[in-house]
Amino acid sequence: MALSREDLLEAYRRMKTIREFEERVHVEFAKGGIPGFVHLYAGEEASAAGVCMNLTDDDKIASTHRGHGHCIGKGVDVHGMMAEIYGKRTGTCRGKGGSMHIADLDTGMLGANGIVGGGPPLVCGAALAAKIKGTGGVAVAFFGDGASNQGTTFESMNLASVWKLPAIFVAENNGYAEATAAKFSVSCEDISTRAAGFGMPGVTVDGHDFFAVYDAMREAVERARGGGGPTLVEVKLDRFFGHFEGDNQNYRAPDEVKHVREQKDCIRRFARRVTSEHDIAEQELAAIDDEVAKLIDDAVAQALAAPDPLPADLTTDVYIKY
Amino acid sequence: MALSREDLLEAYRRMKTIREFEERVHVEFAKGGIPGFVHLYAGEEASAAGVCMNLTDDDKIASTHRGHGHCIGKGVDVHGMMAEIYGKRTGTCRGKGGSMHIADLDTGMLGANGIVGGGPPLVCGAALAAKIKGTGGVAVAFFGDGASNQGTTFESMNLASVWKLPAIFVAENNGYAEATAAKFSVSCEDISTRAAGFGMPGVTVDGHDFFAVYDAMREAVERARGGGGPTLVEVKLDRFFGHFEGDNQNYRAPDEVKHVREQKDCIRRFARRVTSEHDIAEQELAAIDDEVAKLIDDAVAQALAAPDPLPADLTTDVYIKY
Amino acid sequence: MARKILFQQAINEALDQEMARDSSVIVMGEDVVGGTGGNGEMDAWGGVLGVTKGLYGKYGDRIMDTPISESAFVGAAIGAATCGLRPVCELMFIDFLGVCFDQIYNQAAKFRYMFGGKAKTPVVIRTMIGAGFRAAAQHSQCLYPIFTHIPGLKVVIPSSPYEAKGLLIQAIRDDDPVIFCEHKALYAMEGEVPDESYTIPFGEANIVREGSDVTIVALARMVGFAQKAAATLAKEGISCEIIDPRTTSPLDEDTILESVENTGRLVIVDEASPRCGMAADIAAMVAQKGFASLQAPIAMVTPPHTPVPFSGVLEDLYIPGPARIEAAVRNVAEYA
Amino acid sequence: MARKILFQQAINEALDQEMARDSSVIVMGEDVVGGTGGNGEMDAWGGVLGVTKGLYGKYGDRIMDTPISESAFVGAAIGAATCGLRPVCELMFIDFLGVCFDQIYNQAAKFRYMFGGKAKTPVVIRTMIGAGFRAAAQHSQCLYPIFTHIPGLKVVIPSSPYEAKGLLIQAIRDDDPVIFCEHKALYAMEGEVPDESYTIPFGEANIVREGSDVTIVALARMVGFAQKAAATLAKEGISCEIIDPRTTSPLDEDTILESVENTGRLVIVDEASPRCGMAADIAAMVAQKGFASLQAPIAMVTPPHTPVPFSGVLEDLYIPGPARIEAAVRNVAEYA
Ligand SMILES: Cc1ncc(C[n+]2csc(CCOP(=O)(O)OP(=O)(O)O)c2C)c(N)n1
Ligand SMILES: Cc1ncc(C[n+]2csc(CCOP(=O)(O)OP(=O)(O)O)c2C)c(N)n1
Ligand SMILES: [Mg+2]
Ligand SMILES: [Mg+2]
Repeated sequence: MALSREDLLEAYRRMKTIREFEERVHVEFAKGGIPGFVHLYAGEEASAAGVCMNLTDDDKIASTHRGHGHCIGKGVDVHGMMAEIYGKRTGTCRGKGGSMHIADLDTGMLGANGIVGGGPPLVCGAALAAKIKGTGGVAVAFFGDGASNQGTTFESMNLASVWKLPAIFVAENNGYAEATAAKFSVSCEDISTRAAGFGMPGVTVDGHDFFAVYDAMREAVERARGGGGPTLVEVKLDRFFGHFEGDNQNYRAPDEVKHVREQKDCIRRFARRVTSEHDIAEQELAAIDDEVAKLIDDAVAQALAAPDPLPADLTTDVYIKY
Repeated sequence: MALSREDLLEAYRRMKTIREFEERVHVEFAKGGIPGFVHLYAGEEASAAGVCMNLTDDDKIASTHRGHGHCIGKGVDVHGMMAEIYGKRTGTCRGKGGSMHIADLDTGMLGANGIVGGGPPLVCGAALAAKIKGTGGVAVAFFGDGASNQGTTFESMNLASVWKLPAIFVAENNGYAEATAAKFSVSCEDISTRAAGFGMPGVTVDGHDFFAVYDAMREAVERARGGGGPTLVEVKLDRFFGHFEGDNQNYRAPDEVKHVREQKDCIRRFARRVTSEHDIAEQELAAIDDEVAKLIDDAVAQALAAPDPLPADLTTDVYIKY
Repeated sequence: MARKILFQQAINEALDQEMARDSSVIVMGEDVVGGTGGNGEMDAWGGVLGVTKGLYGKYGDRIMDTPISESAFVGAAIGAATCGLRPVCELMFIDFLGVCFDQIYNQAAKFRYMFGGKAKTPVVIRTMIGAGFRAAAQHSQCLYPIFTHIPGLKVVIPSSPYEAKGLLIQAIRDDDPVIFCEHKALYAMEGEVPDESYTIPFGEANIVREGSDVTIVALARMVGFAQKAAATLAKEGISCEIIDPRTTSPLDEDTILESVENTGRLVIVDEASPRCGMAADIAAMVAQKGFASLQAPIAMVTPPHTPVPFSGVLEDLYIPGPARIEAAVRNVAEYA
Repeated sequence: MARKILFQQAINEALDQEMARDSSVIVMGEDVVGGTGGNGEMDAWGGVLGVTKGLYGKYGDRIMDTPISESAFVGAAIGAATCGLRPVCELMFIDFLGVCFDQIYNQAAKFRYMFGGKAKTPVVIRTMIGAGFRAAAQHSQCLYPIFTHIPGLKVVIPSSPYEAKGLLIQAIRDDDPVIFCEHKALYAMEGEVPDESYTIPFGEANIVREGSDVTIVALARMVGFAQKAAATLAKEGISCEIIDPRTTSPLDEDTILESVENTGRLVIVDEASPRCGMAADIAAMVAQKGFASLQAPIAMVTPPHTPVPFSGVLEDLYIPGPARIEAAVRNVAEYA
């Protein structure tokens, strides 16, 4: 199942949309317009895209506090997301969730999560539902290197394995959990080593390389859909921004981010490869760049203009019936 | 550090004391004299003894719901234990804890635990205290195959590894968690496989063989005392009784317990070996048998005669000062 | 047709009928089947006290044993609920909520609100509560005040076989997350239960006994104790009205307030710990909304602020019993 | 000598002075140092909001970063406490209690009781509470009613820099497990704090303002809001007495009851969720023990029974503010 030209352009569009979205949120946050805690995904786009290009709307993902990229990768509407981040009534969650809680069940995005390790158990459930209903769907848990040490994550890998669930565990290892290095907090070299303890295949891939992520995921998704049970895919990558907006990143080497941006930009690497190897013209990518820039401009403009929630919204949506 | 004659006799005494204690509790429970949930350790004695013969009073252990053997292995007074199991005021915990909560901080026994996976985090703390205070002490977490799937256990192994704690994780794999087989619930063949994911050595030993347990533990304890960090020791063994008293064990093969008792009795195996290879006479063991039988008789008699807690005890010991 | 069955049979029957009716209902938990992976029988236990026994034979893979990984499997039940199933998940003892609580209160309870009304999480968590089994501090707690505290959860506490069945069927059909608390000392209680399927709506208290002098509000096992006390007090000429809220979230405030309007006196009996507990919650509600009716201090009959002790003599003192209820009622009845 | 410092500096100073005084005091938590294992600076964060900054330079390995494994490291703090240390463990946000709660309520809280009085567990769990940061449903909760519910725990909630320091030093020296709740919106509050070490005993409420018409009980950030409301109400001729319990377990019942004896009217302001919450707990206590003094219904000013919303306009409505307090006080003051 090689990627078609359309697929490649779509992958580029998703990555670029994530990048633009995040760079813009960074700017807008600095201006003071965006409330709350915001964690940006820029730099890690090849993971979200490489994973989600293997999924359909029937497949589910559960995300993390750093969820914008997963949302966009899975197809959540960018206008709704931006409005949500601004806390507006037109947001994906009508302004009640914010950056850390964007969810869109229609596109199979089960939610960002403010709790580190909150997603993997839910993914076991989504995978179980697919299995019991026989939909052929899979469910993917994104989690970080920090979350890889959370008990919920371990338990979920074991449960997925003993129940032979169509679940995939994607460990996005960006080297840090907040200001703490994975080198310290993860007691093994590669997180994928842990797969053996759960009787599932484990693989580590270069997260700066869309194709590496895509291929590893394709194998994992095929295994899952075929009834072969779960896989652990570790994606090694880097974040371009701080842990959250406002982080001065003094726990990183002084030139670390600069180096990462210059040397390890997954989008530039993707562009180089598809323009040289895949018969895609630079202008095609440039055209997408323009479209994406306009999309994000428009999303911000609409979000700014959108209405706040109504006072009555405070007490709705707690229960379906009470 | 080969075991001396005295050590071997002491190991025998501990194992035999556990066995007699448990066989007797089984009988007394059936008579209706013992309240609550009681989980017997008979059959697993080589583990408690093999582990604890490597420990001093300064070392700590945390135990499980199936804790009598660990208590006796670590040197907790048998009279206090029996009285506690009967809920008497002379019990180790003055009748307030019962079988599932026997603790004796003086002998380094941090407590049985009614929560599966409750002990490993506490053991990290005990090991940390030893490390910070520089006592040279180690701390041991006993836990079952069922508990090996609890998030707290995984997290603790990771924490012990990253903090390089003098902690040892002893997975007592008796093949069942209640009525559920480890073959189903543990997603890898040997629990010790999981050690690699936590950057620590892992080993599986035959828990019917005291010497195998003892040797593996000796190595682990030496490593821990020497600053080499934690080890995972899996001990494969069998329980002679049901999960708890009252369990009809229909989830086991019909002749399973009979077979285990006949073929895999760690005490008989130990006796055979020390009498044939270690210059210990059968009479010496028989003498211990007699002493132990008297000890247990006496413990039961004293427990039965002991007073109940006083009504005022209900509200004491909640706080040191409130 | 109603016949007498045990509380635990009523639970089993509710599960059975709902699984038969709706293929999206599944059951999971530790040893809810029993025997998985082993060399002996399947359905070996049917739950640690046999409550789910027999369902495996009828529904096969729709009832599943789990590893001891409460966060993972409770979370899985919740995740499956958001994806179209109606899982009934057993948390063996409520005392174990501490190893999976996040999935319940930060995830299931908040999805709908955080997601702007878009999520639906029809999960039921069945769990055992209560003292009386000499099961000591970690297997005897009530803890439902903790769930009642959390917006987004519903909390159900049946006091009889009839209620157990009707409330459980309602819980399974309900579209919100429900914590269903079964008092282990009630499993052997016998009572009339219709064999057909029926539901009892949430938020509607049951007036267990009508009376005019003192209102007693009681839950779960305490309802029976309150009835005993009321029978004794009736002989002394004190007429008690007993109200069983049946669900603590939602709480039927009106029935309690109306009763207090008539009696002017309120005793709340609850087995949960007193601080920020259920008795306090109801007392506060009445002190706010029913103050004008009150002719005496509100009395709370609860255990002391201590863990549950092991020893039988202590545990019996710990649990609020009929004698303490009677004393409290006499006190408020005499107050002038 | 007293000087003005921030609430968060008061916390830092308490830790610093106790670590200097007693080598068994250690600190642990996620990024309480920051930078461990990395290529940049150590003490990079000193806690997610900088509260523990600088301690690493002074105490080195006695302050430790942890993996994101709350059960393991909170449990480790508890285990270390039973083995002779006095750990101060940071649970970053109280909202995260769900991933480590078992270690706190089934282990730390119950050891002493279950073990017949033989265990001593001098652990402090510092944790951030409260809304106001647009941090949404999983980073804005109060949840201290849950800890208050549990026998064996002490729960401390400072409302000013002075109290933060004195109560934290007391917490560290205290031999029982203590949950120490820091409202994140108070970190930037400035106040007079002695530079020397001092303790504030648990279970002694602070009378923040004396008054004769209405008693207001408030905690944490609500104390300041109550003061604002009281100032406004004073101009209208309503004299409010404001009581800050400072610790919810133990609770200084006497000071509250005495005040209500004088005023006859009680308003409780609390930011925690209302059901089985702290306001209910205090209301119930007074309805039991201070009924004879009450001349009006007890009023509770709390958030609604909903999760904490993200949007600023909603969150501002969610949090009980001075206007709602004033309205509640006027209501009970006018009641006849
Ligand atoms: C249970 C829990 N503990 C701690 C936190 C605070 N926290 C938020 S993000 C984070 C770091 C997560 O690191 P990682 O999993 O590597 O993801 P990354 O931020 O690198 O994407 C921490 C500690 C939390 N939200 N939930
Ligand atoms: C957190 C928690 N979940 C479930 C239980 C109920 N339970 C008690 S013992 C047990 C089985 C434990 O199995 P294992 O760890 O293998 O120990 P074993 O009984 O075989 O010694 C279970 C499920 C519990 N006590 N605590
Ligand atoms: Mg990371
Ligand atoms: Mg076992």
